[in-house]
Amino acid sequence: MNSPPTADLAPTPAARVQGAMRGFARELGALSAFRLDSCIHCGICADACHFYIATEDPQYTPIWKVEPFKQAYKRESSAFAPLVRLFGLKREVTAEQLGDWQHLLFDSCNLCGRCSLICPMGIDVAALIEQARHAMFEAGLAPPELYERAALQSRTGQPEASTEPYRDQLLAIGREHGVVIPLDLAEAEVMLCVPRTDIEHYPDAVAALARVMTHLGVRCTFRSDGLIAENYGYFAGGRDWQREISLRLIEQAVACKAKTLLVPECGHAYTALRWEAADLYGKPLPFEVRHVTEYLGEQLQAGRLKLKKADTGKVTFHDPCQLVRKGGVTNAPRELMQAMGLSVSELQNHGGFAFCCGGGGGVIDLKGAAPLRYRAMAAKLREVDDTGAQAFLTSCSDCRRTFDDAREHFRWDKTPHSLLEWVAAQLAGPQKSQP
Amino acid sequence: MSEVANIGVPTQLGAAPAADSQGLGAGVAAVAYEIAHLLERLVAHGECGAIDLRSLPMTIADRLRLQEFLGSGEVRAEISADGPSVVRETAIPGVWWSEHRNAHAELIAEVIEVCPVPEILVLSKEELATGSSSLRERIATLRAAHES
Amino acid sequence: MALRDRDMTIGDALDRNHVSRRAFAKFCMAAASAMALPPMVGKAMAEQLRVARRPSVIYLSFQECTGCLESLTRSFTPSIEGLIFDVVSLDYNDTLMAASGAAAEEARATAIKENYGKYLVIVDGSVPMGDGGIYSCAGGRSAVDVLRETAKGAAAIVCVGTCSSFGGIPYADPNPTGALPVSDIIGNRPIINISGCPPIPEVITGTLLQYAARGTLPDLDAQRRPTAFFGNSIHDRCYRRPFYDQGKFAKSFDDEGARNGWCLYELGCKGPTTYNACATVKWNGGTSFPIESGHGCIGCSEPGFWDKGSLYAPLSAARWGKAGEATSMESLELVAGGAIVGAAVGAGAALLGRHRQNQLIGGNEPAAGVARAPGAGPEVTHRQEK
Amino acid sequence: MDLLGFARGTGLKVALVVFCFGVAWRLVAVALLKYKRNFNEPRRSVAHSALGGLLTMGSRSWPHAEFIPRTGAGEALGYSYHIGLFLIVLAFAPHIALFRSLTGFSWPALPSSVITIISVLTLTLFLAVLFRRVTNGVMRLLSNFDDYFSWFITASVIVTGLAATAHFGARYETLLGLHVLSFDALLIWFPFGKLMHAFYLLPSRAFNGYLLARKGAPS
Repeated sequence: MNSPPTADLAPTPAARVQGAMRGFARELGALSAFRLDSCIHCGICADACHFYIATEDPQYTPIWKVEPFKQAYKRESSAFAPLVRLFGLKREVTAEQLGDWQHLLFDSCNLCGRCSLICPMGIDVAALIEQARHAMFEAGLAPPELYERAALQSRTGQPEASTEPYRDQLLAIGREHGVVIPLDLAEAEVMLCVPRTDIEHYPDAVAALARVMTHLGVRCTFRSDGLIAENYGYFAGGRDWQREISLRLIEQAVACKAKTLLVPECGHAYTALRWEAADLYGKPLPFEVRHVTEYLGEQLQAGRLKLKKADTGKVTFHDPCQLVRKGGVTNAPRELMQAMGLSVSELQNHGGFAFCCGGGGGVIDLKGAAPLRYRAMAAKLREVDDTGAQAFLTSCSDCRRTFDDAREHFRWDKTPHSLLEWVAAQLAGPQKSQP
Repeated sequence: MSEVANIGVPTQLGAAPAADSQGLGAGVAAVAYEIAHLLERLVAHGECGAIDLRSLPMTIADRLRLQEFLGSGEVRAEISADGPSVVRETAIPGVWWSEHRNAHAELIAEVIEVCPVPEILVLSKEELATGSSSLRERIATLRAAHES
Repeated sequence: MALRDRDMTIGDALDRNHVSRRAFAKFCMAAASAMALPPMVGKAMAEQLRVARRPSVIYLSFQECTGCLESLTRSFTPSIEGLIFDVVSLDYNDTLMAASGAAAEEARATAIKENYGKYLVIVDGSVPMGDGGIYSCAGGRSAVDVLRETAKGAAAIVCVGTCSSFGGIPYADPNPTGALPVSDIIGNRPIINISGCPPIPEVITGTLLQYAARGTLPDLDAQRRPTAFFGNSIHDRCYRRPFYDQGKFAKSFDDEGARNGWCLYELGCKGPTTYNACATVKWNGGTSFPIESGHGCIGCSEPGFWDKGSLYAPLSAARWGKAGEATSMESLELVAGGAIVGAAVGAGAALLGRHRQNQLIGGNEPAAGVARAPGAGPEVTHRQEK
Repeated sequence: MDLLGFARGTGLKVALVVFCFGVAWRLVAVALLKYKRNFNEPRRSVAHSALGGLLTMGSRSWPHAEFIPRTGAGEALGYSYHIGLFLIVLAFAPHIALFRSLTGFSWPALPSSVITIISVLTLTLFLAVLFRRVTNGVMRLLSNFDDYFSWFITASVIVTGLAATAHFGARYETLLGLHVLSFDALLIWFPFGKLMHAFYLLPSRAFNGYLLARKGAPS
């Protein structure tokens, strides 16, 4: 964590509520109104949520997490809002209530979207929670871990200050691993970016990306001014910051005339860029956004990616929520594993129904949320154990970090591996040199 | 309303589901049970009872089946009072089947009576007294005619 | 015989007319059967009647069609002759009596005077109250006038027919004569309503017979009708009820269902809401009743039956506007109107909602700039999970 | 005017108008709120996405296999009383007669005795869902006046309907009057409470299904 906030003026309760209502109002549209109106209070969404399943605590019911905003909707913009206000049928949201809900909206939600698949009314609960986070941000109630990083990232491009800039660290990884790191090329077909998680924790994954791109012989480049894939604005709920952070990447991709912006193994970065960036940009992006897994799957289908068989026996795969359930990339990782000759033993809940690792939505960065997170992820670890697989793969570095953290906490004997790294290790044939 | 009238006898006409042809229909069986009940009461407490067949919405087939079921006994009384009436004993002692018709021979009452003798056959003291005096009158008239 | 009519018991009258005990017992048994009463009641009635006095009856006809009297005269058991000669002393009925004019009115006055407090008044027809009651006058006197005068000394009033009981057809909307049922005019005498348009003859005679036997009013329902005859709905006692339960309905008067004798509910039968003895006592000496003849009950023994919508609309159908108008057009217009106004209000609500939304977003972001002000970092106190 | 006459005359008229008025109000008020354009690149074509939306309308009626162990019983309970309600409303001859009088359309009915059995079962399920709502922690937390009142008003229609068929407690016309009156009340309450979910269900599923299919995600 960087310098502590120089806060001498905590916002007044009234300002908090006003901020929350502003954030709520900015997000509210017919679609979210429809969702808020549709809820029949059946409570079924609780049964999709790993936080509820682990604790059986009703407050973790997904739709309950947006209760203050349901209340605000009924009061402010619903069909009968004037009557609701006139007769006081719904109370005004209070700062205290918002404070109570911080735990529910941040600590106990990974924005994993499993609840959106169970709702019999077809409500996208996760989308509502994401909107609620925006309002919480405006109320000054984003958790400091996320808020600080988002603030810094929007200002400097780096979510955390580092002694050595990430650009230099990236080049150093290239040198150490003996791979070419294309940086700041004026023009490229594909623009690359990197999760800072990989720079700090998983440099092998960075090298693997470079290696695979070299293998494919695609002209690609990193850009110093749009290097980091993560978007803490997205986690914290700061819509403007999320936009600024996305814009860095968009501008760089536009500058190097990239046809593709390749999102590395980072789930939420994929959601932020693939599904949300264009809306914040205000027009369609002049390039396509692909997750590296998705991209490699396409290359495999096109016959450009050739892979050797690996001699590992049974593996299992953790589907990152943002990639699969919310992103629609379900087949690509399986095709890649198949191409490597891996026999995949699926988790009990897999594909679109996989449980979240527990770290998504920025929760991995929240210190106070850790005890709850550990409880919520225990079931996931059991599922991995139950497969009896020898290796455990995933394609999101945040998921990886969460599992690594669990390895220490639970003294768990499994190590999460990067699918990208495995692909890089199984590249067949001579590597084409980059033009 | 009458207790009898409240017996839930399903009424059937035309295409209504037919009763089991071998046994008694549900409606007929209910009447049979009711008769048995009245007969037991007669034995135990000496109370007479009766069932108004016209209040039971039975089909003609039901009625015939009931008639067949009860059979016929030794007594058959014909009464001629403001139209013909017939009182028949059934094969069950104490169970009588009475039909009453008006002067136009239209059926006006059809009753199953559960009693030692149907009341309509029994005479009251007043009637016996009237009979006695009317006989005396007739004798007197006869004698007067003889004497004259 | 030396006895004057009004001092005679019914037994005396029977003896005078040479009616044997057996014949009378048969008569009572048949009457009980016709009234769907238990046979034992008939036996008890025969005994009670023999010692009872013949009540004097004054029969008043007002705004009516004489259908009720026509019905009454077709009573099979007890026959009207048997009733008039043996059981009651019919002292006044302007249709049946031989006397006319002043002599007839004199008979009424005499009956009132001689039996004051003990005679029975039968009223047939509603009483027009509009314009001073001029719509029904006899001998220069209005119906309401005669009713009030006659009711004063009555032991009870028996309203025969739906008109005198509930107002009937004259009472139907728009009720041009201001017709009222007797019960709305006479408040201080016991009233028995024998409704029906017309009532079942055996129900009229049976009620009179019972009154004669016991000398007291029978048990009455909330509409003051004898529960012995009006205790069950037509539907409850209908021989077609099994078809209702099986969901077999005639859909038109000439379809297969109608030919098979299925339930007439969908053809507008009012049996379920109509209380009368048609299904048990039946008509024409127990021959049949409307449903048995293939036509649904029209509910004629219920108050306001004429104003309850089409006789052929099912009971559960919606009823729009006035009697007989079951137009779906009107409902369509209303519903469409409601929807259009609703949509307009909804559009207004949406505009208001948007306005509210814009207000909340506000132009004063810097003032409320909780998030953007670098100094105002979020105040965070993590609640530890239990 | 008597109770039944009012209930199926003026009462029903007012109720239907309020119903249409309220439903239109509520739907239009939501539909005319702001919209955002989706600028992101869809994974699937509009036609494919629309198909996804259509399919989701139906498929959400059956929980995904992954969810059945936890929700199967609850959802079975919920859907079965809905099926019961549908059968009662749509397959009972007097109800069909009502529809015919309003719309001119009619269809074959189920035997009344079968409807009675279904009604009793539905009422039992209805009591079970209420029991569940007050005993299940999640449902109790989520529930508000709307939930209980909507339950009450729907239950009262079933109870009065059953009482009317069974002639239980009062005279038929009174019971039928109460039955129709409670239905009138239900119609009036309908647009203002959660009963509106009947109108939201399919569009809501379709929107979600469309958006998920557009992303190529499971729905």
